[in-house]
Amino acid sequence: MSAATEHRQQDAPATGTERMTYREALRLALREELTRDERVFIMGEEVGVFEGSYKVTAGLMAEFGADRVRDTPISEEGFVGAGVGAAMLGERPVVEIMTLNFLLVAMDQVINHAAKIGAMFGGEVRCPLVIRTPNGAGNQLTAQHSQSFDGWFAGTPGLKVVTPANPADAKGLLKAAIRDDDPVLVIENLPIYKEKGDVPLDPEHVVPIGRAAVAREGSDITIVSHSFATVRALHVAEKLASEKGIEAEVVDLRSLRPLDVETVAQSVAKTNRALCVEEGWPSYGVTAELAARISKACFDDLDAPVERVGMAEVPLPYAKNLESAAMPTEDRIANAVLSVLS
Amino acid sequence: MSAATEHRQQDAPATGTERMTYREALRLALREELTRDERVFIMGEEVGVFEGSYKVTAGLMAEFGADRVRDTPISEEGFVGAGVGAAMLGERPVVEIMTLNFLLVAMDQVINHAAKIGAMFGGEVRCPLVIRTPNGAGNQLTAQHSQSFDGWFAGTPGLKVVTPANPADAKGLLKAAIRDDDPVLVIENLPIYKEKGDVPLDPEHVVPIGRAAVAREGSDITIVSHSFATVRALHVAEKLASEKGIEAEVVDLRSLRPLDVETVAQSVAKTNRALCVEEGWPSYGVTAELAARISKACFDDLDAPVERVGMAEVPLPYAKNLESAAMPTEDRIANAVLSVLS
Amino acid sequence: MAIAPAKTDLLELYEQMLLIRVFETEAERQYKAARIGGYCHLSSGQEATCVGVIEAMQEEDLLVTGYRSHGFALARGTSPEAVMAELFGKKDGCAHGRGGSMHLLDTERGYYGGWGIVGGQLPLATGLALALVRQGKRQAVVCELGDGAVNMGAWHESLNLAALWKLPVVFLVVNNRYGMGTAVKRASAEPELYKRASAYRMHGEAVEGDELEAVIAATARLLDRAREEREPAVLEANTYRYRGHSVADAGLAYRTREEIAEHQERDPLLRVAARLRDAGASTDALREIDQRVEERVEQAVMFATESPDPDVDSLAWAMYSQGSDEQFERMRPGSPFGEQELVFDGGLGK
Amino acid sequence: MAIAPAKTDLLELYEQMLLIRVFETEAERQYKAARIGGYCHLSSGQEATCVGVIEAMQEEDLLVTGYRSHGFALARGTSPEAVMAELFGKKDGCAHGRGGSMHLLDTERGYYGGWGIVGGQLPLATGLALALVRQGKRQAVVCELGDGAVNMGAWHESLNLAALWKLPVVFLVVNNRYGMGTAVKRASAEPELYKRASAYRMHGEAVEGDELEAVIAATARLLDRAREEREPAVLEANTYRYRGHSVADAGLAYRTREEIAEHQERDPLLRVAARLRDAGASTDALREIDQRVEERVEQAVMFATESPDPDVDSLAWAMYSQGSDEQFERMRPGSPFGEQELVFDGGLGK
Ligand SMILES: Cc1ncc(C[n+]2csc(CCOP(=O)(O)OP(=O)(O)O)c2C)c(N)n1
Ligand SMILES: Cc1ncc(C[n+]2csc(CCOP(=O)(O)OP(=O)(O)O)c2C)c(N)n1
Ligand SMILES: [Mg+2]
Ligand SMILES: [Mg+2]
Repeated sequence: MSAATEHRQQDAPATGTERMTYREALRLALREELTRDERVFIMGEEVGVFEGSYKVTAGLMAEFGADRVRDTPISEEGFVGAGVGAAMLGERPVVEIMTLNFLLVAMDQVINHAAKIGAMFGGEVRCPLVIRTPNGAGNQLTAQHSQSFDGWFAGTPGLKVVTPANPADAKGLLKAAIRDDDPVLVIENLPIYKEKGDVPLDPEHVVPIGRAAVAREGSDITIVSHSFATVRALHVAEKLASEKGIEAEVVDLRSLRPLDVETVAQSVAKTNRALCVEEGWPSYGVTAELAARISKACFDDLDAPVERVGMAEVPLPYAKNLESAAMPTEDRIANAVLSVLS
Repeated sequence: MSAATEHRQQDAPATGTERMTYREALRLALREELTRDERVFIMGEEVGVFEGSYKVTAGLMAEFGADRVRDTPISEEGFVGAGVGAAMLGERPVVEIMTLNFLLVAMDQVINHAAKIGAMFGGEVRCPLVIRTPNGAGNQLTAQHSQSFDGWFAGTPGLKVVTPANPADAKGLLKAAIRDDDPVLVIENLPIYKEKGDVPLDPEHVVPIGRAAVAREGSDITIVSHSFATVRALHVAEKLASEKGIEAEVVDLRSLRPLDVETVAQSVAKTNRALCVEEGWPSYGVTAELAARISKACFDDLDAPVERVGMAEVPLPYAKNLESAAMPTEDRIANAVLSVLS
Repeated sequence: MAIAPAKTDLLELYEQMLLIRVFETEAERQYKAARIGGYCHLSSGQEATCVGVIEAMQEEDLLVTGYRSHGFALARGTSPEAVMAELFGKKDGCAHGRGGSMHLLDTERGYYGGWGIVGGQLPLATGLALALVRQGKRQAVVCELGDGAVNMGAWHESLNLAALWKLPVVFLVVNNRYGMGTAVKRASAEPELYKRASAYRMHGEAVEGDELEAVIAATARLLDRAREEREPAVLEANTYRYRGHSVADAGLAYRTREEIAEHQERDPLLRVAARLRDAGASTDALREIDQRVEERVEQAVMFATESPDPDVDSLAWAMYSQGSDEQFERMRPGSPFGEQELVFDGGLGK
Repeated sequence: MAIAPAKTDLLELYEQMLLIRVFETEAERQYKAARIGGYCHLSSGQEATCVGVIEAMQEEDLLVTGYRSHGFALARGTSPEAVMAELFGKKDGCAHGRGGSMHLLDTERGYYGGWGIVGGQLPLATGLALALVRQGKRQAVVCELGDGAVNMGAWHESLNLAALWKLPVVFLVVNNRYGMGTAVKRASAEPELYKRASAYRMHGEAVEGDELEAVIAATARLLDRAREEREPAVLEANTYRYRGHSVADAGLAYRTREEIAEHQERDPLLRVAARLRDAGASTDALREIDQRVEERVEQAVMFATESPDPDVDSLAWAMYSQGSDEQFERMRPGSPFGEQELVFDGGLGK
């Protein structure tokens, strides 16, 4: 713990909760961690003067200065790698990538460098790096800007991947990621940035990595999801309850690596049916791993095959009607629930 | 079809088969296609003067010249993208990436450019690009050089992915890829390069994309695999047959996108048990999709949960004993078969 | 192609520049009326560069750009109808509603697309040039990119390949002073961007991007070299972006109103209009152009409004080539819920 | 650190160079005896660059290299035992047998690793330098790369960042004439590689990499600038690789025996030995060094042979930090066959 930390501990911690957006919750987590630990610094395109393309870092450069909130050129491979290197010397870089789509140009630094360091060097060096970036689609951003590669990172040993679906988890998981000694990818989500929720003000509020949450209790079916798919799932569950008396349990994964299969399996053992939902393409996606795990762990409990819903397997088209048809809409999810129950 | 093609058709096609290595079969396919169609050209690091890091292209520069067998600087993003652009103008580039690990630096060109072209531009342009590259591990190449990201590409709409597991398929699938009008990733495999088999000499021998093969018939269990895992699976099947009288059916996927689930499901419907094997990490990997599909399509047929075997989920260590322990060895596969059968 | 355009040419070029200005203003209005979605990047202020570069290109030359592409498409002759319909996401759009603002194209006019990943179009452009050489064609490629894109690795790899292989491509760096909110000097250690060409023994030069004639002359010269001597080059066109980075950005967090006003005083359209008057063009003639342009843009909006939406069951249209349906036939069993209806049954390679 | 080493220093430096030469010869022998696996890249012929650069570094300076790293590790003072044991994949290797030839490291001596992806180490080195600046340290980073690596996008992005942010890093381009089988002029449009630094307004220079004193002087000067003025730089050391790209490559498909012989006549070791004799070093003194070096390498082999293999149940050792076991606790159910035994039960963050 740095001097800054020691110091901070003495202040009386704020308590209670406050209603704020997901975006504000992320900002609060960043501000708290920047204050707590001087090793923490932010780096990315437009995080400073522009105040963040999605305004998550708004005000932070003014508060912490251009060294700790560092604008970069458009050079993802370069500055993600710079984050890896800085982390190797004990800094706590929090690198922002404008959207997950752009991480493709920095893939090698994430997969073949950050993820390898701990094991490949026999524990002689660590890489406490955080990369924050939103996935998601739905605003007609078209094929190159509407992707969710969550599973690729979740399938990479050496990385940890968290995917907050609400403001409280956004704060708690981002703080957990920053305090973690390993490289953690924090996958945020474009549509959720504006969603509101109650967020604990305690600067020590941290959500443990590797723990899913039962976001809604139910007895008829388990909907397993993460990120924005959880928001959709919760709406669907409420709708089905009021309209059809179907009680769906919604398990929000929160972490993709480690994956909390235990919580998922416990739920399915109770409901005997499962639907997995994701924003990305299901084939070879996150729901593939979920369906595989559930089908094995709950082999004797399942009354019906595990279903999956995700983005239609096409490069997302621009036209609104095509985009809507391709998305894992609440209607498609609801229909999937009904088909699993029938 | 180009003039060259027209011309070629008139020659009497060679017939029969010849025993040759996987490497030679790939070279034969390249030579035939270079001869058949002048739009075909090869591009990559060390493919010419050096004759290929794994000697697949040996002799081709001497035969076809430096324009059609083009050495490149170490600039994967640049020359993969150059392949994409050339393909957009109707050329038939066959780009070699030394190993799949290095495709990480060109990820954006493959996933966010090549794969998007057809759909994003409403069919106004196509991208008949082939990328050839080996996956695999086992020669102590260590964490950065021993990976199989097959599923990432197979999960990308707009791409096609084939994974030949023997010399005949190596020739037939590479030729199919070169003749295909879409971007195709041909995933070869380091350990198989030296494997021998009978290869049809007919220059029109093409293996259709999207068709799995029953590599060995059996009644007790279905082992589903691709690439080198199929070689392992076949050895295990023979061993189990002779030692334990267990008859395993081995389904070699050959294509990952499109995935021939039909052939897999038919086999499992017969054997009622399935084991999926891959060289890569199973979590969020190819076997996840397989287990998910099989568990759904064969829900009523399965007598036991679908099992999966892959590389231990660690960045592959250098030490031989650690590496061996991490690999999906024949012993681990055999044990998995027994556990599924018990 | 005229190095120093005669008055008649100049009138035409003025009309093209005005078309872009008026079209972009209308696009912004339509975006705010929610008839256009996604990201929408306007070329307002950069008209002289768009029109000058295209004027210097020959009919067979090829064009690749980033996502700020309306101006180039219009200058290249793609109809305002086809462009506006694309922005509206309609069937008659130049990409049939699949691409939107960032992904315009017009292969008949050699325009191989607007691309959305910063720097991603450079390797492609290099490949187009390579194909031209392999096909023995005497054509060249213009590859547009922004000042922010010169810091991507793709720039380095592409310029090295183009120089090493002597490919006929001109890398047009549209330096509008900012990459989103980042001023050039905050992003590039060498802020005189054209000088970076020397790292590849490639010719590089800068041109006043708001001076139509200068842009035409420089581009024509470099394209000739590319065609005749297969010498690639970097041309940096210094201009200015009037509006925000995209319609969503007010564009004032990182620059002052004064700075914008200053540039507007040196507006590329005013400059050409002035020269036309000096050359004796009547106020009526210019007013006539104004009217004609207004009408064309109105027509474009009407056309786009009436053009039908793409049919939903063509969701997977052209993702794969003809005949791929058969290859995908056996992927159905156990497919995720809805995928079958949405992708397979809708057809893949139609 | 001596700019012009005194005779005694020179004797030591000679011994280091000889150690590398003898070690590499032995490594090749051991590889062919199958005691070393994977890729094994030798530094034979490049000893003056390895030793000279390290001699110029201060104790607190940091080092990052590519995969051709034996020479740098040995010069930096990592024991031949720890290096050979790593090549053997043994527990006492500098990376505990996890990394092998390409991934040596020695953080106590500021060596942050040999890396296997061409160009991949450049962004990391930039980040190390950034951390030094943030921590207010007066240290610099040496980042080694090959002539082939200068064509990767990572080179461009890293140099731009280093120059833009004034980071204390010296990019050492070891130009041994070939990237595998590709001669520099076949890969780089600007074959005088150091000149590429100018694209970032960064200082660049070349040095005769087989001249020990020249290497020391140039490196020391550039490192001082980096430390004192936070000025990054490119130093191109022109040398020659005697052996194939890796032990698996005969190294003759792309160059002639004559070319190799020619360089061996100007062998860096012979040059230093000659200067030592001129300075009055006796043949005995040199022979003594020969013997001592031979013995050290023999000892290294013995040590490596006797060092135990890593224990198999530590397969997942250090993949994740302490305490991660708890985070992964709930990943077990339905885990693929064998993963539980192999990863979870073996422990993750031990
Ligand atoms: C690889 C990548 N990183 C980030 C982005 C997000 N982005 C879109 S445009 C842009 C700024 C580009 O500026 P410039 O190159 O100057 O072009 P201009 O917008 O000024 O025309 C950024 C950062 C992207 N599209 N691709
Ligand atoms: C991105 C990437 N592409 C390809 C390779 C395979 N490869 C390993 S070393 C090498 C040649 C590098 O040559 P150079 O940079 O000159 O270093 P040298 O081997 O001469 O020391 C290549 C192509 C790699 N490791 N990484
Ligand atoms: Mg700009
Ligand atoms: Mg070299």
